[in-house]
Amino acid sequence: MIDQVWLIPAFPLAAFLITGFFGRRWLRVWSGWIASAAVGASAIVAIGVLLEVIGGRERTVVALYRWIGVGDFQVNVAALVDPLSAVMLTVVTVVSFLIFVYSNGYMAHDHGLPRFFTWLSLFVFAMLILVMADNYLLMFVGWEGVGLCSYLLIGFWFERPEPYFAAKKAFVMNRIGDWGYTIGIITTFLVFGSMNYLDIFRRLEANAPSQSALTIICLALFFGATGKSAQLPLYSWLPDAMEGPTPVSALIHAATMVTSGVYLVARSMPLFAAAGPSLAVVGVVGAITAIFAATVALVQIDIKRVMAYSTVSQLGYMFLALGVGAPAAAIFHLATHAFFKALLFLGSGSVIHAVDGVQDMRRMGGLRPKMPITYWTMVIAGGALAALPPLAGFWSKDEIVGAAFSNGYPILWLVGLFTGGLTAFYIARAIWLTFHGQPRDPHLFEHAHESPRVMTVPLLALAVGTVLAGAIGIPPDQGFIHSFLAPSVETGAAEHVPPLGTIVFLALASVVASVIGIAISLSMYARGRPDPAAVARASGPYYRILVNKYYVDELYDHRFVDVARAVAGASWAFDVHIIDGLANRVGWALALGGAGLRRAQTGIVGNYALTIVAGLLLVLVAYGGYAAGVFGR
Amino acid sequence: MTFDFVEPIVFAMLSVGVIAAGAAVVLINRITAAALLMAFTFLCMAGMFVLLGAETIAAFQVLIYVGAITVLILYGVMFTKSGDRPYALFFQHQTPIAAIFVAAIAIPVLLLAFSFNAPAPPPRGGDLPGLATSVFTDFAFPFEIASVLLLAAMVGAIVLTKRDEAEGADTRRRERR
Amino acid sequence: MPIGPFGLDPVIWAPLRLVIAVGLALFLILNGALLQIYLERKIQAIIQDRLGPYHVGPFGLLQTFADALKLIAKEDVRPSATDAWFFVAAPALVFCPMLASWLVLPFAYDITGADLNIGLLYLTTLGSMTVLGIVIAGWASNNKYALVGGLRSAGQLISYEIPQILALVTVALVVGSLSMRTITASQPGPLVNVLVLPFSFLVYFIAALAETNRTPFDLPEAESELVAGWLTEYSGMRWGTMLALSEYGNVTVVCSIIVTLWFGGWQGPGVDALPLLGVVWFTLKVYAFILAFMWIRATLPRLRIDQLMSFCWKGLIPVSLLNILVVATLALAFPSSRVPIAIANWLLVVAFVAGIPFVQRRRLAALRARARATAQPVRAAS
Amino acid sequence: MIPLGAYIFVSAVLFFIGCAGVLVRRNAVVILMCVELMLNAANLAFVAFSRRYGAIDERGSVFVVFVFVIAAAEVAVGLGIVLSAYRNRPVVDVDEIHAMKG
Repeated sequence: MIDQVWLIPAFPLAAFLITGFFGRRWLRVWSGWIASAAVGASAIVAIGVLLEVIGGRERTVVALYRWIGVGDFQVNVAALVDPLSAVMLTVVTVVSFLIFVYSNGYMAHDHGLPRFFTWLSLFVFAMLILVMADNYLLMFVGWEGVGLCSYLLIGFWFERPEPYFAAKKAFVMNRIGDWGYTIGIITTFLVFGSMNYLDIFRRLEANAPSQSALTIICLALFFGATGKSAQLPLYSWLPDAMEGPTPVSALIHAATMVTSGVYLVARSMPLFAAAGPSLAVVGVVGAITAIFAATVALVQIDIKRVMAYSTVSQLGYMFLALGVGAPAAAIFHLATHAFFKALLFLGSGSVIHAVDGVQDMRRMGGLRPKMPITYWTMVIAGGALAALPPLAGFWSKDEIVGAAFSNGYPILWLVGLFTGGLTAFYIARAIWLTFHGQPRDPHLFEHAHESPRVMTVPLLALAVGTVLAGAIGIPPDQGFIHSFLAPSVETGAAEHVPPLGTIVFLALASVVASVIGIAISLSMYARGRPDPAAVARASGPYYRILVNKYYVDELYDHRFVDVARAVAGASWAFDVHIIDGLANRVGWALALGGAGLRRAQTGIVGNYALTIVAGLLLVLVAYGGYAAGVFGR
Repeated sequence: MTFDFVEPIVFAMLSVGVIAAGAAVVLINRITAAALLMAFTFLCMAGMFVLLGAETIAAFQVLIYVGAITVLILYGVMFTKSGDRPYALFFQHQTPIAAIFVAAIAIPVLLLAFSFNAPAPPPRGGDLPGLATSVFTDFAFPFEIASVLLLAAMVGAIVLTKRDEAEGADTRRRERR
Repeated sequence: MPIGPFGLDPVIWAPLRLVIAVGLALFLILNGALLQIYLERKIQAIIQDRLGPYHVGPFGLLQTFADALKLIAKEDVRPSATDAWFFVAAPALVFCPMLASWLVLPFAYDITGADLNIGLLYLTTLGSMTVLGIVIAGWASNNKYALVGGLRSAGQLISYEIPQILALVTVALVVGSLSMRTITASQPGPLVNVLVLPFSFLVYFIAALAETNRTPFDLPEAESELVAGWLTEYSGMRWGTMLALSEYGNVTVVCSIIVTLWFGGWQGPGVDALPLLGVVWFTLKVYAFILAFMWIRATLPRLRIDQLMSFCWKGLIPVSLLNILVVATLALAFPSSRVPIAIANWLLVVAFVAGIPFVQRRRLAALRARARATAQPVRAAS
Repeated sequence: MIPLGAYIFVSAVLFFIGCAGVLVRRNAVVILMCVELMLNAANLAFVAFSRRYGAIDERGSVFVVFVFVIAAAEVAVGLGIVLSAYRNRPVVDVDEIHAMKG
């Protein structure tokens, strides 16, 4: 199956072409099913590939053709199939397939359905290219492709201004990150003379370049990763991206695209490991982002924004894991998170679908009897997010927090623990506000209904995944996923496994943190002790800061955007007066010269012929001079 | 008995033919005669190719230059009227300069021409297989380009010489409807 | 001592071969013209239910001799306004290439002037040179009918050269050689090339009719409707050389090419035992085609000049290009390609023959539509 | 065996005859003819070098084939231009056709 690995992106590409060319006119609703079938086929192939990799073919490079061959600059279009990419391929295709199926129900009444599936298929294709690439340049193709599709899909409802601005913001933020990525791969090529991962790692072992060069590479690549994975300081596009259709949020902004930064760092792990301080930077940035986003999520009232900040926070966890030297844990969390966060998003989508597009949690409430499947699946996913055992999220997140402790980062461990409590608080709050209590908007409540089966079946499938996905990581630090991923993300320094007592203590600590978070949340919102409004009033300025998301957007507006405007204005003036002026002068001089030279154009063919012969004479004289050695040899 | 003396004699006759007929093309005033003499130059040139052992090229030379280009030029001669204008406009003023230029190039080149020497080639069959192999392997791409060039020239020649009458008649018919 | 063909020493045989071939060629040209003119008259007479020449000699056999004598005895008239040099040179320009073509025709086993390895190319080349003489003749006559006739004729010859060469290319593709001897040898016994490439033969045959100015393509010398084209001002032996010798010589050359390329050349029963029998077989086959040419002349009406040109450019050239494409593709695709090529070529013949009525019907419909379009306004005006 | 230099000499002479013709003659058709002479001179040089130096294949002669193509295209287009210019104004003398004046 591995040799046919190119089939995996080929199916979505075919779906993209078919729905793109024939969707609007002929296929209409069918384009959704065609795209779903294509991604389903990809998922089957991907599972086959994964099984074969498990079966022992650890690392295979499947070269398709040479893309660029200029001197030393050789780039192939080739797939690197190893445990890391096999896991990613499987997660991406399986989750995508479920979300595609779900979208058929969610988007059923949207007239842009063929366009939606066209972009969605293209997105899956680009994501698979990103994952499969065996070099940084091809990965960049997928990297840019997912960015483009993200832009197109956030702005899917471009008739309204908010999605349009959100799309623009996402694109610009991503471009800023891509700038870092570009610098990273150019420096990589300059330092290592190759863009191929395996070549780079081999040369890294053979003769390591200077520490500073490596640090520059790693920080630049990590800057790119922060753009794509919504870490500080480039996180602010992700919450706004919730303007897109909910399946898009689930697929792109929770399960797949945002994890590509994590994937990039995991893929480059040997580089980061060799570049000392950069790994610490990754960990610290991840931890700060995690707690930062979790605090903002505490007070959001839009259900999708809660999920968005939760995603940012969870991605922070993944970077934290990478930073403390537990890449396997990061990928493990990436996989489980893909399932439960997709489930949370799809569940909120189902709720939004039921209440006519309202996203404000204050207007919901009491929906539990009306939508039992959605409710129970969301409770499972919320439990996973809050890291309650035995759900998947528990195993993966606990391992990250534990790794921070046992690898010698106690402060990061405390941060992780505290964030875990916050996470439990806000997810319990969100589920309570949505499903319990009295219906706060009777009109909406009347109309609410359970979603059609095409939407609930994917929810159930994801719920099963959420429950079971943790199994691949049991027991902690020695589970299947760890030994499986080890050859891909081996950092050299063997992770030391803490004694059992420590493990149990760490797990207990994080469970206790989660339970405390849930308990506080429920007591506040179910019992009103203390009353949430009173708490908000009491905390005064802190609450306002949180509601306004730390004023980050305003800061960006005032500091960066204004500066950019000023620079642009200056450039414009420079362009008009200096550049254009110069061009005009040159043109004027040329016109003057042309007026003089026009006399040479007699229009008589014979004169022209004579000129040619004179030129021949000139060449002959020059050649004679050269032959005689006048000009030197 | 050897026939070695035949080749120089044939070569001498052919070169005299080439040079004399070529000069006559330039000097003679009757254009039809010039065209015919040009054909004669080409024929003598084909003879030289045969002497060099390049029969295929010689055949192409006759086929294309005598069979096609000369006929085409004769068509051109017959469709245009060459006026016997005794006076020249300013064009003729360049003749002395042209003579000086051409002489300045020609004399060194002609003096150098005899300096070329090459070993006698090994005897071998005609040039057909070698030519065909080269054209269809190493030079396949230029060959395709040349075919495109010919097509473009054909279309261009037709467009250039096509009268507008057919078009006019067409529009007239349409107007009548 | 090496033994050549017929048990002769090669040193003797080489010049002897040339002498035999040239002798045969001259004999066939000179007598061939006389014989063909006689045959032409007799056959047309038979088809048109007349008697034809019968006064001079038995069955009028000596009629052409008498005509030739008359031509030779005629005064050499050259109109005063003609271009003296060109007027004289033109018949030679037409005659010489024709004569030179005979050099490569294989009359029998090893009886050929020279076995060039570019034989087919050589024949094509010489065929194209005839045009020059015709244009010059038209120009030199200083007569507008002659000039227009010459230009038309040149246009016809140049146009029909293309399908002719394209048909030859397919044979070269199948045989893999341009040498006349190799082509003959590639058709052992009854397995002649026409079984493999019937469509190429058809195209070549039609183009050859035009190339030799035979009906239905005999516009250049359509005496009955036009003035005699580029021949208008010619008379006496000049005309005799141009028309009688060159034209009939060309017909013989073209028929020889057909015979060599598609009908096994000199091969026939008993040739192995007696090589010189090849000359007889060759001549018989060639005359069979000459008779076919005459038969066509007596049967078909003449085309108009625009029909003639559009038939070539819109009919023959596209189909012969298609033919080349098919043959070349099959030759590449199959290691032993004769059978698939034969099947494809026969299919092309069937399609071509069956397609003609459809094309004609569409043309007629278009003509009628045009007639209606021009007729309507008249009716409306009245 | 004719020395290579002799062929090159003939080729050069013909080339400069053609060159002079292009510069001196006025009739556009004659100028085309002279260009053909120059091309033919180049052909002779190509073939001579190819036959005398080429050990394996006919690389020089291949260029002659391309020159044939160029020559044919050039004559066709050149005559087309001459004829269309002639149709506008019945002159073929290139010194009277100077509408291209700058």
